[in-house]
Amino acid sequence: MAFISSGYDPKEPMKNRITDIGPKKFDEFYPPVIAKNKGKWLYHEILEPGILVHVAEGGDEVYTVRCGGARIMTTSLIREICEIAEKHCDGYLRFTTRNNIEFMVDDKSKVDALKKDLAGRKFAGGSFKFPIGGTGAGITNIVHTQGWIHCHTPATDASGTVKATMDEVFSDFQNMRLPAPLRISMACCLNMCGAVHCSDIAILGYHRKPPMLDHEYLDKLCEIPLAIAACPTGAIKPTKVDLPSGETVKSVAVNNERCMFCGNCYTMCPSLPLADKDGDGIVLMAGGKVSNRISEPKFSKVVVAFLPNEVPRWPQMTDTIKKMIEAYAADAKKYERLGEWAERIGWERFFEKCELPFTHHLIDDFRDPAYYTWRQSTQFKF
Amino acid sequence: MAFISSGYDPKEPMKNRITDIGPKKFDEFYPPVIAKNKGKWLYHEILEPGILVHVAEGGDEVYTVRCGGARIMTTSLIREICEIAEKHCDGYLRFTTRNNIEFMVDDKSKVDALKKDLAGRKFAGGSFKFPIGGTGAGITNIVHTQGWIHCHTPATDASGTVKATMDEVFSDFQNMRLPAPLRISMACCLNMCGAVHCSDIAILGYHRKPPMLDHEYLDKLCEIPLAIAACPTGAIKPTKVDLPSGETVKSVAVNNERCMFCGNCYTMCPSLPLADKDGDGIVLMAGGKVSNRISEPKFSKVVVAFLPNEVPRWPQMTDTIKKMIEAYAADAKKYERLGEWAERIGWERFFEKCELPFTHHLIDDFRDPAYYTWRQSTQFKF
Amino acid sequence: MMKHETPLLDQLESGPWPSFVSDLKAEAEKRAKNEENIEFQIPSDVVEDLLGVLELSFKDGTTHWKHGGIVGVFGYGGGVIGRYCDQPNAFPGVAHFHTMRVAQPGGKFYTTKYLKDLCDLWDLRGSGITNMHGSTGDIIFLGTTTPQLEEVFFELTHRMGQDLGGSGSNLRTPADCIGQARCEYACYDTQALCYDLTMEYQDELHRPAFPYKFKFKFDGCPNGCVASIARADMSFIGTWKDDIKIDQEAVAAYVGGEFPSNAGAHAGRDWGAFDIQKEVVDLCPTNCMKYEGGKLEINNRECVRCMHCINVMPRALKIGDDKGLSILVGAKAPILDGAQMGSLLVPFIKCEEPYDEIKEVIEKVWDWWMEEGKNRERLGELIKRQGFQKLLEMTEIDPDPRMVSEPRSNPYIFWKEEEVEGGWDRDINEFRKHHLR
Amino acid sequence: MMKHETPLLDQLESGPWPSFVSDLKAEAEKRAKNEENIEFQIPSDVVEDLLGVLELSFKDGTTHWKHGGIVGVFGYGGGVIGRYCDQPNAFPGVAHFHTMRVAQPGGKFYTTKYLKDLCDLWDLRGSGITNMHGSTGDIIFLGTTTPQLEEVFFELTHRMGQDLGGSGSNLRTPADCIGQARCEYACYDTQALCYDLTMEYQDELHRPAFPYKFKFKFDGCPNGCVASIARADMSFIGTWKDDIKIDQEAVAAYVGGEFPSNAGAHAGRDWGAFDIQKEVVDLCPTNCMKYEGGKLEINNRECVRCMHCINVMPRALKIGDDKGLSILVGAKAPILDGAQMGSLLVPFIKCEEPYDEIKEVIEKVWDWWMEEGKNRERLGELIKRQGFQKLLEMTEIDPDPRMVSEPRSNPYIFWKEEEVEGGWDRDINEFRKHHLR
Repeated sequence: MAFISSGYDPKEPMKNRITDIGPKKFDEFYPPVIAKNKGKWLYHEILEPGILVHVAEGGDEVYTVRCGGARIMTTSLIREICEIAEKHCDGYLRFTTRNNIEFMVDDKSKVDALKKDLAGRKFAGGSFKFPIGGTGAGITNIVHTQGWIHCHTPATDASGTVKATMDEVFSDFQNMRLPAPLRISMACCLNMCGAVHCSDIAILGYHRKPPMLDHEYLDKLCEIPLAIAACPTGAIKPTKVDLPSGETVKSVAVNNERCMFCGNCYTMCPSLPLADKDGDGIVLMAGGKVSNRISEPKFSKVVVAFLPNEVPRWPQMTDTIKKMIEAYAADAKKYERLGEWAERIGWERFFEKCELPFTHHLIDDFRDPAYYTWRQSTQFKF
Repeated sequence: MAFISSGYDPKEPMKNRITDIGPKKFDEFYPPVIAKNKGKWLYHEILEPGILVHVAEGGDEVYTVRCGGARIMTTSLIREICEIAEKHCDGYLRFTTRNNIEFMVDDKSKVDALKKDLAGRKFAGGSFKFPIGGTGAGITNIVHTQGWIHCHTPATDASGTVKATMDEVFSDFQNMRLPAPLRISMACCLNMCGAVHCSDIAILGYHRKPPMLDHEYLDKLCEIPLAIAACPTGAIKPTKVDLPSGETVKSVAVNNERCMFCGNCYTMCPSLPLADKDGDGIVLMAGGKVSNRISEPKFSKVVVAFLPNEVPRWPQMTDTIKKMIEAYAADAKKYERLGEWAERIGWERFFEKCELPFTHHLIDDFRDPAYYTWRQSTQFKF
Repeated sequence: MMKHETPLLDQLESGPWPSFVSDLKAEAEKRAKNEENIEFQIPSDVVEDLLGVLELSFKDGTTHWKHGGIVGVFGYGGGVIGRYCDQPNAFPGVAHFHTMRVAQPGGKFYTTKYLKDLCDLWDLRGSGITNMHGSTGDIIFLGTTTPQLEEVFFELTHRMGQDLGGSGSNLRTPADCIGQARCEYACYDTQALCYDLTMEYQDELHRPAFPYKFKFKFDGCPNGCVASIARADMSFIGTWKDDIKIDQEAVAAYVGGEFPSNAGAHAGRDWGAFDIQKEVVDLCPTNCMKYEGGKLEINNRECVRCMHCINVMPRALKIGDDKGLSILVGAKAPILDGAQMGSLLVPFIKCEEPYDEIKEVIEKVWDWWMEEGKNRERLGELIKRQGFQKLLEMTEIDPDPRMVSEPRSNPYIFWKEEEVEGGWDRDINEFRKHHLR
Repeated sequence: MMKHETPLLDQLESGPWPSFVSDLKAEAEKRAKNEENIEFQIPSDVVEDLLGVLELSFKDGTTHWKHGGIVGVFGYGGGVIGRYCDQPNAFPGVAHFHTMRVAQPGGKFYTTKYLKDLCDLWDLRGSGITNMHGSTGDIIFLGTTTPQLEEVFFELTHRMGQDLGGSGSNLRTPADCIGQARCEYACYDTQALCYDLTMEYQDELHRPAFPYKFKFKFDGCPNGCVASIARADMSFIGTWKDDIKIDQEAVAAYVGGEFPSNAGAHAGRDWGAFDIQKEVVDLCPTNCMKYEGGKLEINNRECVRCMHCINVMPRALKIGDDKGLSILVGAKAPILDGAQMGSLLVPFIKCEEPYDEIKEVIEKVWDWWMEEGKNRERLGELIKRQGFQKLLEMTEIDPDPRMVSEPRSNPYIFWKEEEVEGGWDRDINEFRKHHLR
């Protein structure tokens, strides 16, 4: 293949250089009905799962069809989305914060054809390309990270766990039977690029083995003081190591007992890999939320300390998630988020109703604030 | 005065020595009606402020008259208490956890004479010796520490602040008009011998000046490593000091910026005194409770960062306490403890309704858990 | 005429609340007169000098007491707190002014005979001033001289069968609520357990072997009248496992206003007629109650035994029959690391003589704390430092969701090697075969 | 026929949810055929090798991607994340597989023209694989080689007027909710503020001068659809100061069942008829509502604007007119010191162009953080380390009880010398005159 220049001249990188122009300005991309009615919306309604209408002061309406999608997406699929948007939506569309695609039309009469078109499109393997749903008191798309597909620190895969989970809970993507919205999030290590720590249910990749020490290369590839400073528990110390070759090199020693497997050292130093087939797997968290509705935002809590990476579909993980959702759906009151439900019935009841074992791992032992999670009361349920 | 020997022989301390016999066994001191009905009580009732009746299964009753008292008490006063107990109660009495005296009779007919006797006894200065009250939804006696009368670390007096406060709130000792019981506690420094940290209202002595350094004597009177280790913030370091005499001595240096005036160093080393007329004074805390009733136990919160030691009656302190009580009495719902009220209305309203200024000192900045007291929500009141 | 003028203290004689100044002044006068011709073994002007030094503190805003120094009775590490005045020339009567802690009886019941014997002893050998009682619960003899310490101890033990209490880095004198002696809420005999443990652990009480102080407190029910949850390294709080007993007729009597609600505790204000729905059912923290058709129902499985409904209607509602106690650990005042309340370690344990199960928990906790606790580290601080899981491991108690108000929100689990398949030893060269540098 | 067998991944083609495996396989085939004769500037089997290496990870349970290394475009410190495969011989198509972050437009509205231009560019110069979108919000170009980075950037800026987003220790691409563009709850124009600040702080976005990453997120109301309170170092959350507007007729329509409650969000189950008392009034967190005689009343002074009532009856209740936003600071994911949510720094600020007041807060926060923040210390960690009071001091914002959920429960106040009468310098010899040793 021949190199095609964009016009960039590596010898004169500053020539004609354009920088700091930022993103495209938002209003260039507004569909006309949005541009016209911005700031004048009166109310909205979910007409059926995945279909919303917004009504403006002057009577204008915009109908939105929301579709799920994998956040990893090829240009072919984007082109197909564009084709649909051009056919039905005058060439406009948008994405939501949770990786859904939204097609908007300005008249109710246009909705049915759009719906039919979307629902009919499938991948070769049989899965929907554009499942409609993700609204109201149901489960919407999972926000997630890269996992094994593109990241150097994951303890599990992201796209795979998400696909397995969404297949399991698919009916709740297309339904609104739950007591309140239920947000599932996924992060493939505790860097939590996806900030899953405030989700109703969070899937988290976690390592359980301390880093291996690649002494031979460590001082060559890493800045040892940075690796040491990176450890939040102070478990890493400088040391000298005699290699089999007889050479003595600078390296580090790890106090394994103090390692909490965060991988922050590995982020600073590639000679400290943690990944391991047996050690790595899934932590499940539950009960977080970001909305200020009724109760204040809450962190998710660790409810399952470890599940193995059972590729390709993580059945224990999806079963456990399903169990939590069904217990919640059966027991929570209308409007009650999963975490609000757990707090109302008490976490002792949560474990009982979800049939989850309570293990010592679930008791906080991380620094001073751990104390505040212990029970300082005689109020509890037998 | 001649030395009167008890029989103890300092030359043979082990001779006839009796040790480890513990306290008197409780049941030696039970009044007959108590001994008979122990474990068989059916219910109780507060007949009027300070007067309780307990009714047992078989129909026996015990009437209790509760009186306030200073916890510092002379043998003369104890003898007077004994005289009363012998006259009315067959020689039995008890004290409560909060330094009240309880006189018990086994028949209703005996109550009036006892009441009259108690109410009629006054000190030369005019104060009651045995004020009746301290029950139900009112204010009972203040538990407190020693203060200037007997302690080496206080930042204020205990008996004086307590007397001033109880005089101010006396009507609520003899009344039951509050929404719930209100417990006031007093500790003269933050060692908190009185554990005032879970009281509806807490009076706390507090220093505000770092220790003086008595370099000349420090190494003679203290173990320097213990003094250094005693500092919770690591503000104390070893040093050497040249005295005016030309002598060089070992001593310590204090990083004043890191001192939180806890006095723990002084406890370990008398050459580091903190006490100061201007520096010392009162912190007021509010909203704590120990009962598990309705809500879980709560810590008190700092609501006034500092009030000076205005002897002999601490008028700003008693005014502020009174203001809090009146705001609480006017606004809280029946059964609501002061802290439950503050949480229901929001602390922003608490400061408004109690007319207390909110200063930066009241924002927690002590270690990691401070974070949990900041507002992580958009829920607040204007 | 008093030895020192006390214009500031004199202002504390007015007002309705019992004046300690008046009490002390009367005592000072009595000692000066000494009508009973007592051969005071310490200076007869001790009370006057105490008032004098206190007046000075009121004037200059600082204390005039110095550090204790080591005084005590032979063979005991606690029970006596040394105290010296920093102005001994001005106030020689209190130049030495030590405290003795006398172990109080359970429930603080007394006979006058006993109290008067104490008074006789203390008039002779001490200041005649006491605290009834100290913060931890002891009877406090406030102020005597060093030579009198052994004399007082000898008379206490020989004539009165009475021991000293705890101080310093040891078990402090255990304290209990009034319990079954006069309270219908008590779920166990606080005085019996308190006394049994006090006697069992006399050695721990008198001979410091601990990193720091240690307190037991015994609350008969979750109302917590001795505040054990806030104040005791180990709190024993009564509770029950089965159903609250309901007397529907008595409920009706409360609803009808025949019985005073809340045992009359709110009689000082007109709160309107008793409203069982608003005042009981709606305030239940778990909403486990119903009042319908004149009948009160409790879903006991969801009850957290907060005591509110029982407190409001003591004649209608009774604690259950399957009684025992919860053990909470680690409460302490703020210094040094911040205050802690007790954390629930044992949700439920039966309270039956000889209390072996309870003692097993205590001793395992102590073994751990004595092994691992740093100098002046309270149990609560050790639990924080080494973790609640370590506490479970050392006490061999199974984890239980009741021990937490919520599970951890951080995922920083310190896995142990034996919990992880394949262990932690791995071969970097083997790894590098599949993962090039 | 694919280059690598992917039996494990193939199992992710079934099931209803869109299969990324199917999508990638189709793309791989398309590139292999290349019917449009694109002169791919990176290996045409990139997608096949990506599937291959992912299959390997599924098999051996570990990732096969290495650390980034420093790649980027000239003059920018962010926007590109280097990525290399640790099995380059087996998967040469993805040996270099760098990510480029393309700054997304506000509200993530697009024209198809724009998206197709992106596709054309990425088909030619990259893998044809994207993330729509990355966790922070950017359009992610997933996988290209080093020589293509400047080419892509040049084409983005020259042909599309489009810049890269942020990465590394700098301002990350700010993200907003849909806001006033299509939401009746938005209290301010999230897109306008987001865009203005993004343009104002381009330098901070592209040229790392910060201790670590920094995120702005813009939520139009307390519902928090972009989760700013959990994810942004600085969250801008819309709110209002005056009364919720009530349309009593519309309330009646909800009560009568003419309007679907909660905008129809609960239509998937029969929850029974709408009960305004149970579903609205009783769930108000401050109990500031009343529904009596067919009229809904709100005691707005006690309202904390949680949005529940408005969410349930969007046609009857409207946010107030005196609109603005709250600023919260310090949110972050767990690593390193534990997760934080944003803490309220500015309870209310008007949101009006040119946003000078808001920028003043931002810049004071940054000045402090850049001065005092340690390497890789997020703002929230600095606030914890130096204290909220320090934050107030540095931003010159007055303390306000709204900033705390409760006042401190420890009395450990770090008084400053200038706050204490007489200062801290004292003369020990003067003290010793009144307090002997």
